[in-house]
Amino acid sequence: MTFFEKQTDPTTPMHWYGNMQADYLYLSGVAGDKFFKHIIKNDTFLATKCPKCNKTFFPPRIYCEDCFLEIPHSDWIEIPAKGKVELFTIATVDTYGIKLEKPKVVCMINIDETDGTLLGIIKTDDLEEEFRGIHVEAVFKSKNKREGTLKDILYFKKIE
Amino acid sequence: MLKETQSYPKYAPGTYVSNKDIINKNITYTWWEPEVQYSWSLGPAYSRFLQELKEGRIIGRTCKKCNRVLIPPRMFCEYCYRPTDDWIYLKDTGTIETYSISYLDPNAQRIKDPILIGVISIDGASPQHGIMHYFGEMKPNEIFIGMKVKAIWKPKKERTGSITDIKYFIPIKGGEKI
Amino acid sequence: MTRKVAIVGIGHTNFNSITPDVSWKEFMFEACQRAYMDAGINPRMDVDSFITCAEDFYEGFSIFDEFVPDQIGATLRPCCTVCGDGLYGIGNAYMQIMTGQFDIVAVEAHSKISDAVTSGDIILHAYDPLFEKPISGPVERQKYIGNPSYAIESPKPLVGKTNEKSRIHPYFLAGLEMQYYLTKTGTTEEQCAMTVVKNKKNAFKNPYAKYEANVSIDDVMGSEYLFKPLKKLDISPNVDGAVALVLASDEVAKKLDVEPIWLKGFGWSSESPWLSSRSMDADYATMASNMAYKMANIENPKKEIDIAEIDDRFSYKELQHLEALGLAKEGEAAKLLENGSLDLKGSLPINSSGGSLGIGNCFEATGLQKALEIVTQLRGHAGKRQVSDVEIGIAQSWRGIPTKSGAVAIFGR
Amino acid sequence: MRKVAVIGAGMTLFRRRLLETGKELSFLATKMAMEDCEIEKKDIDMVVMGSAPDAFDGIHMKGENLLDGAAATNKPYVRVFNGGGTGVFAPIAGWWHVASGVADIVLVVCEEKMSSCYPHPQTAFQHIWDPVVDRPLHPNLVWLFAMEMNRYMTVHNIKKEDIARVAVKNKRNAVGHPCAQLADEKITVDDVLNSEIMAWPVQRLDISPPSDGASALIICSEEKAKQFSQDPIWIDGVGWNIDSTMWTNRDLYFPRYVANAAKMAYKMSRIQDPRKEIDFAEPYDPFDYKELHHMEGLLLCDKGEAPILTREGVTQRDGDLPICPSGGLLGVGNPIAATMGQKVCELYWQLSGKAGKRQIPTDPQVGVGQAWGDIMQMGTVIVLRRG
Repeated sequence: MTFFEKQTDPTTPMHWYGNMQADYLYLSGVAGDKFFKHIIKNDTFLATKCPKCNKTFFPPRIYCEDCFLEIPHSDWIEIPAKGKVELFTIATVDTYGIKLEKPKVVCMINIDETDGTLLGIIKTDDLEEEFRGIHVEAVFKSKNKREGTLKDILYFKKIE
Repeated sequence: MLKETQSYPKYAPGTYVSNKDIINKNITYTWWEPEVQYSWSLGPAYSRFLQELKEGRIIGRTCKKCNRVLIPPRMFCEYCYRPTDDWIYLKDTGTIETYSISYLDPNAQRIKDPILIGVISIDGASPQHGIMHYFGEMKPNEIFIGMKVKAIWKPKKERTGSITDIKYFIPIKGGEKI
Repeated sequence: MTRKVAIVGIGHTNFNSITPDVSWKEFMFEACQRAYMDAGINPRMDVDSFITCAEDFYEGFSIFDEFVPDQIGATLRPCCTVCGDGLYGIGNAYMQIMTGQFDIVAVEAHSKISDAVTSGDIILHAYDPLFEKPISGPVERQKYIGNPSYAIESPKPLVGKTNEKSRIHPYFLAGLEMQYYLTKTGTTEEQCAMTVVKNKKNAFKNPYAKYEANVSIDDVMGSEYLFKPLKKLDISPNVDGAVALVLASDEVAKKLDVEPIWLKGFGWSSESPWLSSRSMDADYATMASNMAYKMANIENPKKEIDIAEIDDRFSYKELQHLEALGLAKEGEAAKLLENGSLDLKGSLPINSSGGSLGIGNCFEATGLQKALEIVTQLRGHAGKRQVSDVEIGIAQSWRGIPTKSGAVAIFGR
Repeated sequence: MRKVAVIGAGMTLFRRRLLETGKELSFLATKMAMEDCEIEKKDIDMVVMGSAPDAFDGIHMKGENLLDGAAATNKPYVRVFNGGGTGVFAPIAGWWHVASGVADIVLVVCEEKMSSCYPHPQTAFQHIWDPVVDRPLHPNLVWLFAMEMNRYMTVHNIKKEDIARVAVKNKRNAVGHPCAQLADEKITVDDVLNSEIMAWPVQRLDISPPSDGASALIICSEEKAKQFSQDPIWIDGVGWNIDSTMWTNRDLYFPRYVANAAKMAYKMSRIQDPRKEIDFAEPYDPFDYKELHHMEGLLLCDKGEAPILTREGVTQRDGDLPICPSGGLLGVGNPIAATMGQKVCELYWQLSGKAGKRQIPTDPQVGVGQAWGDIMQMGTVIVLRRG
């Protein structure tokens, strides 16, 4: 300790409680707005294709981050809301480190016909299963309840 | 919605979204409420400062090298870059260094009865060393820079060890003993 | 490039899981004061520029930069915040000195993560708000809904809440990445556990490492799966600690009464923030190290580097980074670990300090903790854990979940 | 030390709320800057991001989240931050990347998306205060400015009309700016004086609006400047300085930190008499009195003299010392860090004659840009020179 005095009574150190609470409203952005408006009405996804490097971006963007070109409206494509599970993990704790009531299978899904992936939760009771390589599809909320966020996808389920 | 080019160079666009667009859901958005809470350790200086406030006293710290009396107290002197030396009790009176008459509440909502707020240099501390606090028992048109003020403390039972243990500062009338 | 840059002062606080007796200010003062005393300089006169590495949400302030200058001696002096790991601070200090306008620059980084009660939620806050965050759980908080003044109240933190509203801990991403690494390289979970055993044992020899433990592979393997295949003991626990380093140009360093340790090269790089378009490998470390090797004229890192401190915030990360840095061939890091090459007495000691697994995860200070260990080793002051004949050492750090950014610094005598 | 040039600049529209995400805004500004000097992503060696509090965008470590929009994928990328000072500090960080010889071409991007913080960015400002001695009083950001303004007005005996003139000048100057949020050709001093009182002496039109926006700047070494530009503008001096955290222990009437930063920058660019040698300036003007305060801090006039110069018209675009010819923050908008667009990009546009309707008629050679940040604490100064 580099000071001339220290606290010696263990009851004297104090703490001050506070927060940085605020609410956030994230606009979807130009690409996101088009995507989320699409999934309100459809059970499919949208992706964008870079005209130069031909990479298909999912989630869609208005620019290619590698070539740094703007992606024109003509290069948007509709794709099925399906994919292959590339990786998965079984999450058992919440942000406080407390056990979740039910573990969740979080997976990284390679969306069909694109070079992109999406995080998703697989609904299953069998946690011992090998999820890698299985095909899954998105299960959406009923159309009248969709709001245009990722929450419109309830979970992913295995396609037999 | 793109802005037409007005002069060289061609400026980048942007798409304006109004509050109405959001309320009418013309635009999609994602809502998120993070959970960000803290319990800062206060260390010796602030711990003692708050404990003394609970007792109805204001305490400062001295630096022998630059001969300053510091309020709020701290364990080190930022000018000399050395530990500070001693605790010293200060008076609960002072002078208004600057002030504002606020018609805004903390959430930027408008209010009718303004909040009087300012910086008070505390008597006994070095010149212009003070704290921010409220003023009370005076009208907005009475306040001025240089006014002598004194602290009004909350009743002892209500004090919790916080800067709000001082209710506010009120003017010292002419002739009144400090 | 005619100038050279040396580390001329090091200082650090005690590392501990909680530090209730000091505020963040006193904590930083302690580390900086020690570094200045080590270099034999007066910060108010001699230091030309100050850099702090910090992120607002870890500290609990919208603008943390405000609360920095007093305790590091920077009042009315040039001072800035670099939002990055401590090694980014070293990089920027190096560049400032190389401009010729600055002679001595101080870099500070700290973790006072015990102040952040909801550190899990804070890390989650770094995920992409549109395509990543929402999958972790509900968007609403429980307590504050409908209360407009919540933002200014200071309630006691909520701990131990009900479960239906809880959000998944953000470290799930490490679970995914670990699965990728194990599958790709054929490394086993046991081999990852060996990293934990090694680092926690090394930590016994380091007086400031507080997560030392005499664990066995079975202990690690027996700890519960939090994010399968990632287990509880594979994860470095949070720790508080502050580290400060003083850098100087060669002309000035020669005048000071310390043995200069030269910063021979450094590099840093970032991959895409999109989970969907980045690699699951540690390409950022490869790119950063290539830049650093080039600057330090290192052609064969395996032969030329004597000691390394590598980011090991998750056990598999040490092995993954080792391969990314070119210190092991792809898939062979685990073999080196098994044959003892990475031990204190091995051919390339890794994380002699105990690393993040042995010291704790000190967030943005991780890089400086790594640099601190390399400098201590190169000076020959590492005591029981001193590695013999060290000439060149490398420190590497990563910015943590969910980023793909990292930096590398190479030091030499 | 290597010479450092500015060869391209870009800036998006500034508005209270923009649909684009932070990444997309960064992309748009970067794209404009790249097209300005015809360089591509592969030419860029390193990227510097400047962005103010994470609490606005609502993304922890937001620098990491923004990087793909700033052309930084697979490149060395760093974010620097010192509150409101970031707008000028990010190009300073870019300067040391190039001046040190580590990089040849550096892209500097500044982004701010304040509208994400709902319902008002004000919420984020509640957390800039000291948690122990300030936050329990539930302070509002405007209080801080009101107290500083009051102190400044009282010490120099300045009338509110003289301060209101700054708001009028800047909002009128902004008329020619394609990105401007609050340009107003017809605004008068009376409009400002009659606007709603927020926290006396601050009134509604004394304040610049919160905005979303981004700006970008491309800076490079001397050799590269010759390759990519016919008319590079040189970064001649930089300075930054921070004052003590304890703002209640300081006299707020004069920004000594800005003066220190200015002295550092002037020394580097060998300016001995700033009043004579500097042709125009872009001091930081989030509030109208701040422009005056900072003119004094930049040593462009004596203490207390700035309101007089403003009253006499010296600081108009066609005056002897044009101040904020861009329209400043008061006219164009205040997306904290992205104000690099007015404070540094504008210097480049003015010095290279690309400012269009906003062009200063007197053919300026030297311009100074300045930003201010933290809690009345941080001064960042940059000097740009032509030829």
